[in-house]
Amino acid sequence: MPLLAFIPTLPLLGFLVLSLAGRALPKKLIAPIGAGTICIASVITMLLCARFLLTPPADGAYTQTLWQWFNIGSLSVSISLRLDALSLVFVFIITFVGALIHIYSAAFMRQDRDYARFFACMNLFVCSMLVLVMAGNLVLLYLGWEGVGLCSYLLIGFWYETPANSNAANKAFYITRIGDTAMAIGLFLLYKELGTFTIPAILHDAPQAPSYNTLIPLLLLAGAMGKSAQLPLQTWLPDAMAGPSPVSALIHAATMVTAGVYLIARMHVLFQLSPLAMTATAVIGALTLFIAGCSAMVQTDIKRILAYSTISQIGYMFLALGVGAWSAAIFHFFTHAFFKALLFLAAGVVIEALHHEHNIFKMGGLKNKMPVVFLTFLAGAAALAALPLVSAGFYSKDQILWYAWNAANGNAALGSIALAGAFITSFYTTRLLLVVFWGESKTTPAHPPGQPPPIAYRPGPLMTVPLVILGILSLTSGFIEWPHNLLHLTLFSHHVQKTLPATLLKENLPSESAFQVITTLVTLAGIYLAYIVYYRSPASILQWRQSRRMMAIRDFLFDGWKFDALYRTLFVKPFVFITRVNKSDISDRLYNGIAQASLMLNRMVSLSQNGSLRWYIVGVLAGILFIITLQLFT
Amino acid sequence: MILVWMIGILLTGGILCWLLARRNPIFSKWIALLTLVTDLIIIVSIAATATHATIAHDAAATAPAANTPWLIDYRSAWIPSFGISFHLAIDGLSLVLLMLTFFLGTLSVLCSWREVKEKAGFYFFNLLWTLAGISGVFMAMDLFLFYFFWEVMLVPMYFLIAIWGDTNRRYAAYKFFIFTQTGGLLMLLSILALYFIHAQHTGMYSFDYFSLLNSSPGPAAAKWIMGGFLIAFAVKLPVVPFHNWLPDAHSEAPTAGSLILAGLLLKTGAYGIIRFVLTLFPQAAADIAWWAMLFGTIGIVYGALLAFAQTDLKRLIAYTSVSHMGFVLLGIFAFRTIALQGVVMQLLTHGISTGALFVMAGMLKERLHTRDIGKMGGLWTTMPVMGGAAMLFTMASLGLPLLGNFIAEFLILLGTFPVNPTLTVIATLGLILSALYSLRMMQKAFLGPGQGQPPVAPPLKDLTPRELIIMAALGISIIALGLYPQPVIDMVKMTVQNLVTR
Amino acid sequence: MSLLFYISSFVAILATVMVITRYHPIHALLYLVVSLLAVAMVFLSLGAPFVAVLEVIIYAGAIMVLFIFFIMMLNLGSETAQQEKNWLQPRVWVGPSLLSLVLLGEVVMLLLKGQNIVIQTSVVDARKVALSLYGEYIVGVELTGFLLMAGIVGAAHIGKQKKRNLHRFLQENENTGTTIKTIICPPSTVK
Amino acid sequence: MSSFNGEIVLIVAAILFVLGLIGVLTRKNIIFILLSVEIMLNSAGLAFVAAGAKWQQPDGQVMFLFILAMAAAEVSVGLALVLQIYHQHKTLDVDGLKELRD
Repeated sequence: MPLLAFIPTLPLLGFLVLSLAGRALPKKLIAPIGAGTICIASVITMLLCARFLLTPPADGAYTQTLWQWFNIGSLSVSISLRLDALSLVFVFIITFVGALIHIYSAAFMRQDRDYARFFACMNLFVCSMLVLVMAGNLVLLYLGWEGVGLCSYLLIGFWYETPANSNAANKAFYITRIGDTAMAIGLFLLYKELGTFTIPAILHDAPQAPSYNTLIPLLLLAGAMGKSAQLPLQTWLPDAMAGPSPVSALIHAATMVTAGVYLIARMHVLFQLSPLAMTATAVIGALTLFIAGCSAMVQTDIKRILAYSTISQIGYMFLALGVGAWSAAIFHFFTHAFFKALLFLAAGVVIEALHHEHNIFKMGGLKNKMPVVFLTFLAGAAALAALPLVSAGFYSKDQILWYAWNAANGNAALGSIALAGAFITSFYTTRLLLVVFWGESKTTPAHPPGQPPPIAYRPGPLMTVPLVILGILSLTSGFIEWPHNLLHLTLFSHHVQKTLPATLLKENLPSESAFQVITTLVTLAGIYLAYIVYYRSPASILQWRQSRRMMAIRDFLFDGWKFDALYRTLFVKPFVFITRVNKSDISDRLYNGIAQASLMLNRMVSLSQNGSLRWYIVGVLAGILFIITLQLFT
Repeated sequence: MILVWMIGILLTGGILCWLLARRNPIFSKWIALLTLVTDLIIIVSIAATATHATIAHDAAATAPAANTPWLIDYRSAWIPSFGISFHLAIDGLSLVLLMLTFFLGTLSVLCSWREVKEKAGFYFFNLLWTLAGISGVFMAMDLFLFYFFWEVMLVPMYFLIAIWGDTNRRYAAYKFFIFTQTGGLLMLLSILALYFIHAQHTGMYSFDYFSLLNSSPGPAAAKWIMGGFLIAFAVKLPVVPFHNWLPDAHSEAPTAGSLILAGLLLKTGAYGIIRFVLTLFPQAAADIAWWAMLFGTIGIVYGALLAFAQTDLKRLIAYTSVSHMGFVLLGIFAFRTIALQGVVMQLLTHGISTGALFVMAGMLKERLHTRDIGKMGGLWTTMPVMGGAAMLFTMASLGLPLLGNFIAEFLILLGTFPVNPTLTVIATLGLILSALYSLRMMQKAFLGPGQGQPPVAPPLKDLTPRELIIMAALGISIIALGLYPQPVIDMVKMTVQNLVTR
Repeated sequence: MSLLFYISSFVAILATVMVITRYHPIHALLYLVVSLLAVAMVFLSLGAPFVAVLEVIIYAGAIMVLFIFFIMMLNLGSETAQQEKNWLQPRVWVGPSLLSLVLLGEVVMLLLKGQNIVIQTSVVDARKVALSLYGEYIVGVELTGFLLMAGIVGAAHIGKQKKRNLHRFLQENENTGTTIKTIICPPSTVK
Repeated sequence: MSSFNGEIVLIVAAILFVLGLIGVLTRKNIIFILLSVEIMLNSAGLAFVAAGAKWQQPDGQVMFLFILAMAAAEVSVGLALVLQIYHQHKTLDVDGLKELRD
């Protein structure tokens, strides 16, 4: 399939043009280049999609080998692309959502000084992400994996002049690098066992190589945890919100952070061989979704709320992967990409309109002032809270809840955590919505006279159209996959199961309908509670919220369960201490010591040369005496 | 004969530079540039035409005739009564390193174009003679000749540091000289011991590499003799307990000096280990392999820790070299094809990427008159092109895929892993540390609020065309190596295979 | 003859002890002459009349006279003696003397360890010495001639200088006190 | 013609030598040091002559002649030097003349 190579090459071309000649190009040309390449790539993807769906390839995948990367004896790695059902979903999301976000950014970032640099990085990101999901072997996948890390670093630190931003960028890079290193070790181990990096070969050979079949998936899982901000490597994502909002939408919500999900789904055979790795994935997902959800409940920064929510939603995906609900996880990724990107983009408009105000409690009353934003945000929030039947989020999350409880690997504990997570999700989503859009206005979307108005004040079609498209998709994209008891329409899982195995269920299942009712009730309960607390806000609850114990819990949750502080004392401080202490290289002392010793010897010897004639003669005499004494006594 | 020419051109070029600089210092620059470009063209044409089929040399008697990795061989008697011959030969490994030598050599002339203002003639003389010594080291197949070139590259380098260096240059130059000279003398002892033992066994007094290859001193003697070689090369490489000369020498040397030190001089150590230690004493080398790998790993971690703590930009980069060279040691003593291919790649890519960082540090020093990264910051705003280049090479140094360093480190670790998983895992953790120091450097120097400019100063100029050429050449080559390393791999294939089968 | 040897040895030793203990230079010198004459007697008793004569003529005669002239020229009189007296405190001489005596003891022990050497004296006359001197030792004689020549020229040269004449380093040192450093290390290297 | 114990001669020479040494070591006045050096040279000569007498060969005496010549040269140069030193430093104290230091 020669078309395949065009998909990542086009963004790469955009990157090259923009990075090499970006400063010389007029501003009008930058956005068409930056966004245009992605749009063309997206169109190509659509064509490929159509073709794939209409006439599926014989072996389930399109492949294209570009050139031999390196070849040493038995190790042969080529730059080869591979597109099967799983990567098709990812490629579609990356190019489609990516194109929408690029279009949005064309307007959103117009006033920035480094317009060209922004698009260059974004294009590079899309290219790396596409390479990551289309890679035919794990080395190429690793290339994309690190490439997206680099772009994430560059874009988080896009406004690098604020030290906090570049610190956040560094933190993101460091923490994901820890995961990446684990993954690299996993790759070495894999190569040692199987002698190949080609993905189909690995999936085919893995069951025949019994040794280390737990360690390898665990190491890969560690890599996925770093990239997808899962416990315990989740702390970088909230800080990553320092980047521009489109970056958060594209990289830190829709695509890059789900790379871990992709990796696990891609390597599903390895994971299936090891019950321990599966359980670990599920447990990590469950814990993450709960912990991050709790933190999201108390955040005040609009983007941090969404960041914690992203961590939590990816936790759902991990949970699904862990219990073996492969297609449910991918489906949740699919819907999540739409509604979370939407939420971030809408939040970007809000922040921009309110002069870079991030605190939701200083917003409020935006319902009537920004109707388009409000409506689309509402659609996104509904999907995030998994409002039954009308939102896409419901269809995907409901599946995960069901499988968490009832899949062969699932159990009641995982299921109930997931259920609690659903309650928490709907609670914080409603809280966000109510505080930002209802209530009285605390900051007016106005601009100081004499300056050009912020773009977001009256978002033009370039910004609203992507919002609207995403909003519609947030509501409707779930309809391609229905719960079995309601309507037997399983387009998505049918497609994905060309690559991934079907989910195994337990025997003696409870009624699925009853389960859905419970889920719905829990979701509604969360919404209602938030409505009481943040809209009605009766005095008793206000008082209760002010109590010291609640404040302590709130602070604890606010700081993300104090993980940052923990890591700071456990790792950062000792490391910095060691390096500070040893700054001037302790081993240098050894050599300086040798030098000083010889210098001292020199001084001592030259002390004897004091110019006194008689002293010299005594020296000679002593020497003679010594020799004669030797003569005498030997 | 072409090999002799290459060295001869450098040597005469150096003398011409010195002589003609009295007329006009401009001559010396152009002569130096011309000399190196000529050599670069020669070596590239050799690489383009040389295939393993066209071997016609008289070493066939000693080296296996078929399947030999040797490309060109030149031998003439020098001091026949002592068995010393003027014997030069290159195989794929030498060829690759020679290309690196002349490439970086050309760039080093370019980057000292404006920097050197006084005694330009003598400066370029020293530069060219160092390069001649280095290229001689990569070609010499007679141990006496090898030692000769080893010293030839050392002394001019000493002058480069001691005369054109920074404030603390004398200390650095002495330290450099004493460390490397100590190693060199131990190597001389070993060479002589090998020479006499060989003579005892065969009755033939010869310093020739190929005849010594077949001599086998007893295991105990081999261990000691190898120790002498190994220490000399370990100091050059540098391996951790012997690395102390490096940060001082690198940070005090002029830009071109740092470029040559990091890019080429360190490679002679690795080359020596591959060419001599591994082949002359295969058994003894295998015996100490575990320890050598341990020291390599220590080097990776220790260098990275030190690099993180530095505030002097050039010192920081120097310590990253220590860390990167640890990978080389680790890979060499794994005795695996993949790892050794990685080592060769690492030699090339480290030369390019670290060299580029040093050049960049030199450019910053020229503009800001400081090497303290605490006094920099926000330079990306004023110098976006340099910022982009810096980002590229920083990423190269932390081993980002797509760039050559990744291929190198990946292959080394992949090849080492089956041999020694524990150490490999620790070395892989070094990758995290490399991210730590690299990004810290980037952040302090180029990101953050601008504070690097002295209060009363003209605005900082971005890269000049000359500097842009340097950076572009380095950048293109590092990306090319990352995307398509196969030519290099093919070139050194035979050498590596011979090593592994030995 | 052996009695002569013992007596003259005794005299020589005694006179030498007196030499090193005198305060007045002239006294010491005269004792030294006595010692040298006694040694000349010893030579005679050992059957070496030629060197005995030379000892008297050159050593006790020429060299000692040179000393006496010298002392007289410098006018070293009773002041010097007083000064010597002040200098020669027991704490100055006891240590070195003991060390030297230990050396003597060891040498004597070494000498006594060997088997008895009996010297049969027979006169080796000047003729024999002369034949040997101008035969096998002719090169040595030539060299000695050079030495004496150099000694004469050196003494004449050194002794001739009447005015202050310092080495240029010392001269600079006297003038400025600090310039010595600048001469040893060129100014460019001084930090 | 008589014979006597060789050791005695050598012991006498040794005693004279040590006495000279003591003189060199204990005296501060250069004149005395030069005198003591003469004693030491003389005692060495004595040992040579004794050895010559033992073998009844002239070599010992030849050696003594050389020593004599050397002593003469030494004294002449030495005294000239002392003269200059005395002129410049107005002292004959060796401890006052420590410019031979590094």
